[in-house]
Amino acid sequence: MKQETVKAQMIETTYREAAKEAIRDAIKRDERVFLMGEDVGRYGGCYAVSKGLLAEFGPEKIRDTPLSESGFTGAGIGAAMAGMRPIVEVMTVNFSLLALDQILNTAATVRHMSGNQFGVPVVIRMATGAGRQLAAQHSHSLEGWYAHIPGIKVLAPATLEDARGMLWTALEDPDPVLIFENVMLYNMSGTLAADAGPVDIDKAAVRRPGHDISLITYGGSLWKTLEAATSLAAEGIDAEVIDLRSLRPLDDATIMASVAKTRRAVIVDEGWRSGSLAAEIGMRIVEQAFWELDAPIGRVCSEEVPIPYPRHLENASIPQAPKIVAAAKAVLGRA
Amino acid sequence: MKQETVKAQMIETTYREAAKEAIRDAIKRDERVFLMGEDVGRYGGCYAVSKGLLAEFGPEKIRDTPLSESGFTGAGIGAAMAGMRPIVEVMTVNFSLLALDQILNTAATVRHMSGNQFGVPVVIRMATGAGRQLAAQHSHSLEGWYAHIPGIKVLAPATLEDARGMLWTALEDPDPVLIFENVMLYNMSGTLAADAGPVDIDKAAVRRPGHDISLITYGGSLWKTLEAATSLAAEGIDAEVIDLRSLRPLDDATIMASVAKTRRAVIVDEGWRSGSLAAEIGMRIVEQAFWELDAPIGRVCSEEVPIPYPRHLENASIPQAPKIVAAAKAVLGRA
Amino acid sequence: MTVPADKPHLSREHMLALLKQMIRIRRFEEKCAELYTREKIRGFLHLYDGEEAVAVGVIPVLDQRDHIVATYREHGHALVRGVPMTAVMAEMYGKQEGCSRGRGGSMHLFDAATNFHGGNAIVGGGLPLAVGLALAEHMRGGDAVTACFFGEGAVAEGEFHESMNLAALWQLPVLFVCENNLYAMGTALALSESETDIERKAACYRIASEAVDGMDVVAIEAAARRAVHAVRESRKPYFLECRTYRLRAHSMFDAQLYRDKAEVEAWRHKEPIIRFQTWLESNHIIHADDVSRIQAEVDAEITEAVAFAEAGTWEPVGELTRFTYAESAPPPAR
Amino acid sequence: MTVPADKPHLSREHMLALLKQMIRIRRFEEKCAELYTREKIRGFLHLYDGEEAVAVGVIPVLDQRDHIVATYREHGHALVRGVPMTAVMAEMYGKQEGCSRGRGGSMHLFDAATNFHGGNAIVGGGLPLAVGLALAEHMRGGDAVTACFFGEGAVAEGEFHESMNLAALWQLPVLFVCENNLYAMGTALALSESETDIERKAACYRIASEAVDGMDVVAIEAAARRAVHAVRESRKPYFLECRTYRLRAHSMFDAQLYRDKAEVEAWRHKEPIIRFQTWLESNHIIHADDVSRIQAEVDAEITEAVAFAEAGTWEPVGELTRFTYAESAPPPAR
Ligand SMILES: Cc1ncc(C[n+]2csc(CCOP(=O)(O)OP(=O)(O)O)c2C)c(N)n1
Ligand SMILES: Cc1ncc(C[n+]2csc(CCOP(=O)(O)OP(=O)(O)O)c2C)c(N)n1
Ligand SMILES: [Mg+2]
Ligand SMILES: [Mg+2]
Repeated sequence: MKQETVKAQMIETTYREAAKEAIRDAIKRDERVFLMGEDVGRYGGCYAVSKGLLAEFGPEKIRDTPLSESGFTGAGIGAAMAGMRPIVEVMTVNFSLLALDQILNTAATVRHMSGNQFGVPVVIRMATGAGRQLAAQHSHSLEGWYAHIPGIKVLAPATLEDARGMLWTALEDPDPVLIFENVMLYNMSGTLAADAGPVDIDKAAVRRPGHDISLITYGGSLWKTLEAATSLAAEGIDAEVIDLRSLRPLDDATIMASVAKTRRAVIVDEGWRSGSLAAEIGMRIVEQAFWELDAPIGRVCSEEVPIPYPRHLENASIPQAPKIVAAAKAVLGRA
Repeated sequence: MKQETVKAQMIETTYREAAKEAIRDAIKRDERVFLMGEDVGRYGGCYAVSKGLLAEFGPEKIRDTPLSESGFTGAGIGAAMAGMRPIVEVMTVNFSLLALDQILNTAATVRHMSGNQFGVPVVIRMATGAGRQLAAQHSHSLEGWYAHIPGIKVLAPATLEDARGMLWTALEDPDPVLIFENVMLYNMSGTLAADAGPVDIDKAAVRRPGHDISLITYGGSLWKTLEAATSLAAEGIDAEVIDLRSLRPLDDATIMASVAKTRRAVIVDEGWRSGSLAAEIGMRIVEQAFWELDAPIGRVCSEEVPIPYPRHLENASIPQAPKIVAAAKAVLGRA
Repeated sequence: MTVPADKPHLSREHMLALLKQMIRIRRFEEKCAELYTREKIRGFLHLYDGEEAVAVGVIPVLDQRDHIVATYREHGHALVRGVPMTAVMAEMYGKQEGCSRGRGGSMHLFDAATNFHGGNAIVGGGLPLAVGLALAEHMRGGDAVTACFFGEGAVAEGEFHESMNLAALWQLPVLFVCENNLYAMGTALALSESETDIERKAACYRIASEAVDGMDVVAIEAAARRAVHAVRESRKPYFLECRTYRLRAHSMFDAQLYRDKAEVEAWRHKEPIIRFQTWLESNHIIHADDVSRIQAEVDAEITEAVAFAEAGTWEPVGELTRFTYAESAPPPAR
Repeated sequence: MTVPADKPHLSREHMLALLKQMIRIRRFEEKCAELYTREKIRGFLHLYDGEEAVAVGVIPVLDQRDHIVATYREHGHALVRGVPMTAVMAEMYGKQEGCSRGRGGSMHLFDAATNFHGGNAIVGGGLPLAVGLALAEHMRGGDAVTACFFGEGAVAEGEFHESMNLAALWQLPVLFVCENNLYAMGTALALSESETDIERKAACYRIASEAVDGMDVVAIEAAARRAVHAVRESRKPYFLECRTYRLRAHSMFDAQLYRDKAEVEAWRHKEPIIRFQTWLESNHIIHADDVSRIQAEVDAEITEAVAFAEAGTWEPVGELTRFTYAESAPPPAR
């Protein structure tokens, strides 16, 4: 067929632009959709994701909020319950703690405890992660922590396609979906199909196939892990890299299929080590694929410390390619 | 020596009374200690732990607070920073989400980010757990979640000795300590040495020695796990039961020593399964004792659902002795 | 009893209806207390004894399309709103015929059919939600009102402040109804607020307000009419403080150490049912047999509700995790 | 310029000191902005340009034993409080000779020696902390004051409400200093508060208050004297609103799309340093060479601070996790 030979037209863009395009597209598609959060309008978004949208859609659809994380997140939840499709932007996950009661005690519980009478189709976006030297109160990676909560879904777009495509699918979901955008990705540029659109949110993706070890990660750490995989390849180690994409629910099938093949795994996660998402994934592998493992599972997480300001200490706090390489080699007994 | 033959005089008491005695003792010992929280005074404490203390110590030392979890928890943190030794009572962990910003972004970070100039010797007590049919917004077990946070310590007294003894040690600690009291334990009665006092908080305890499998747990689940161990014994399975006591830091040495002996483990934890503390412990066993394992690790956690109200569904949501027995047998290949 | 001259609805029928609703709540809850001691009802049970005039005065003034957000002390609100007593009682039992499928219990009554958005057991937790329901209405250009009930204890929570500010700033149609019963569990108002005149809080956010005797159902109804009318016309929030009193314990676990018996007694003399009934009788609007007829009707309804709840069934354990998420999967991409 | 008659400290020396402190902050921050573009300073950098009169007017009025809680826009506060400029600059560099061991950076200046409790980067996060510091003072019967600085944006946060209420309810010696610069990042006050007269918030909690021209260092100092005196004597909170303006971007990442250049220009004419200096000169209190001497002194101090920071050392990576917990283990049981 002719169409198969036609390559989709590609455009140069950035993660930030892709995220913006997703918001624009959603507002145009569905009149119930609007964006609300601190400085999303006049300021243009603290990471400039929504820059220009106020001019395009006006202050009702691009709603600046006061500094009231609990209040406006709760308002987004209420508006969703009443049939709207709000995109609530909490500037960063660090400030979302102020809204956590609304997220956990209301958004996550309402459908079940009302016996399925009410649902909360809200999407809550937040920036996450370290790397910009913003120190101890601005560098948390708590997406794995959120993944502990039944009743919500948690997404972590790592690629331009996902930054562009996950939002609409999340908005179509009848339940609350949290989207975590790693701060280090906003400037990432690359090419994206001009007609890129919604993507599924229920499958992990194998970003690099390999045979010797499974490196399982998501979000900002994906790129460090791919870099590590390249280094490993230079040493003759063929790593498979899995991008989880959805942190809740986790796509166990893709993880187990990879581990069944490679028989070894390292999990890379920017959360603090103890109680990290990496622990959950490791435990699932033990539960579901113990007999297929040829070695202990490794993990590369953040050090257990409030992230410090200086570059060298911040770098040392969070996962980096060399640490991933070392962890992989340790698991392979080649340390 | 004569003293060795003198048995400590024992008294009949309850977990609630032991916790109260600990508070009374601490206030008497150290004039910097005071208790603050919602309804700790006139009402007598929502679980009656502080009943009678207002009459004994007056409203400055037993300070009723308005419904302002973030405000008064933050005030406790500030008072601790200024040299006091506040015991902040948050009625239950469910409401502590409102105070989480103060706990994570201030209490847990101040010492590190101030370069050790300021510390926060606050103790925050809260009730945790399900079992009283209080439904989806009052039944969380989030102590494992708190154990993810570097900069704080997390304790879970399961016995009368620990209810009596952990508080003073926590108050002596120069850093923030959270104490989680399982709601189902308050009425537990038993005997306690009349002169019972402070206990260490850095070691897990082997509550039942055994050879065939390690059952690792804490808090309210300890008693269900011991019950399971008794059932297992009837079937000829000799389980070792470990009471973690401290959830952060975890006493890896005691866990690994047990697993090295039994070569099998089941972890029991009332948190929701995904991202549970059980996952962390399982992962640590894999990291530190993989080659000593004879079988996959099992875990018994809460179902991933907001806890429902009816007794039968609440029971089905959280760990119970028969599930622990079944998990242990599964790990032993005797399912 | 205040009886404003301009009351259009002050017919005998209407007054009987008000009385009946209050008696309905009172007797329903008395039955619940009894069922609690018989362990048919478990968990927390918060009675509305003494405060019935608030729900009865406010809720019937609302329209079918309006929204309601309540607290854990919400049996009265649900009943007056029209959630069938059978479904409420079955919910108290935890039976799947209950208005929340039995999963919520006393603190989490929900009913989509009457826009009854729960039953929230986090103090102050319903306030942002109400702002959101009103925001949706505002954005759709509808004229529904969202009535949000909460206790004076909730006023100390940050969520109160954030919600009041948002509603006023964005001019959202929220009717804030503060049920000031002078205590938050064992904490007297003076131990909770530096400014104990709760109505004044509204002015801090430039929200129109009124305080009303919360023991006087007629006064409350009149105030509620003004309030609902103001919200519906202005599309702005309004704050109604109802000054009332909780005559019973906070919940079933409360020794009431924090207040004098004499104080409770004094308030019992002001309680809304006897007060209204006495006034109606002394004005010859109703007769003794009206009351006995109401009681008989109510008792029959309660008997039916208990029978319904008793006959109800337990949700199968296999359905435990159902509806943690919606069952219809989201449509595939594109 | 307001010069109240009853000013005991209005000596030439004192006025020179006020001027010098403002110039010190301004020039220090200008250097920081330059160092930021040279990537010597990283992360977020929030300048106080235009607002210097607030810290300079308030902080010297405090006693050595008093406590200070500040925000992420706190270089000025730290410098005026007496944290050595060398230590502040080294902190901006992230060097271990910095006042927070280099770990905090611009947003987290701490100094135990001067009771400077940080540098808090969570908007509103310092408010409950200040209440706690004051609670400790109250319980110990001391007479220290806790001064808590925050922006008008923080007023929308629940923590503001809870903290104001607690301080008033418990009568705690907190001086709340709201630096109302009309914007919270890009959000103008009118988009953030339904009641834009910030001083009025105090009355809602029965807290004594005053609003003052935040561009007039003398007026601020006079107001601060009244405020600190009131807190010290009454042991109750006090609310001081300083009406000021941020002349630069919110942080180094801010295109300032949300306000007109003309608005900024208009405010620049009111800025506190030139205003004070002009007034002092036109009243012949100071002379041109006083200013140049001050500038020379300040420049020398800055040069020294930069040299100190440049010469500073990086904390070894091996110490990364040090002081996550205290190093002295808690004493053994009993
Ligand atoms: C955030 C939160 N904190 C504490 C509680 C425990 N609690 C339940 S009801 C209540 C008192 C609330 O008082 P008020 O708001 O006046 O309502 P009332 O019970 O008097 O109707 C408290 C402290 C809770 N449910 N939620
Ligand atoms: C809880 C929280 N939400 C959001 C932010 C992001 N943020 C940093 S400063 C700021 C504006 C604060 O404005 P204001 O309180 O007026 O202080 P100003 O910056 O004007 O001095 C915002 C939104 C934050 N740091 N903390
Ligand atoms: Mg009340
Ligand atoms: Mg501001």
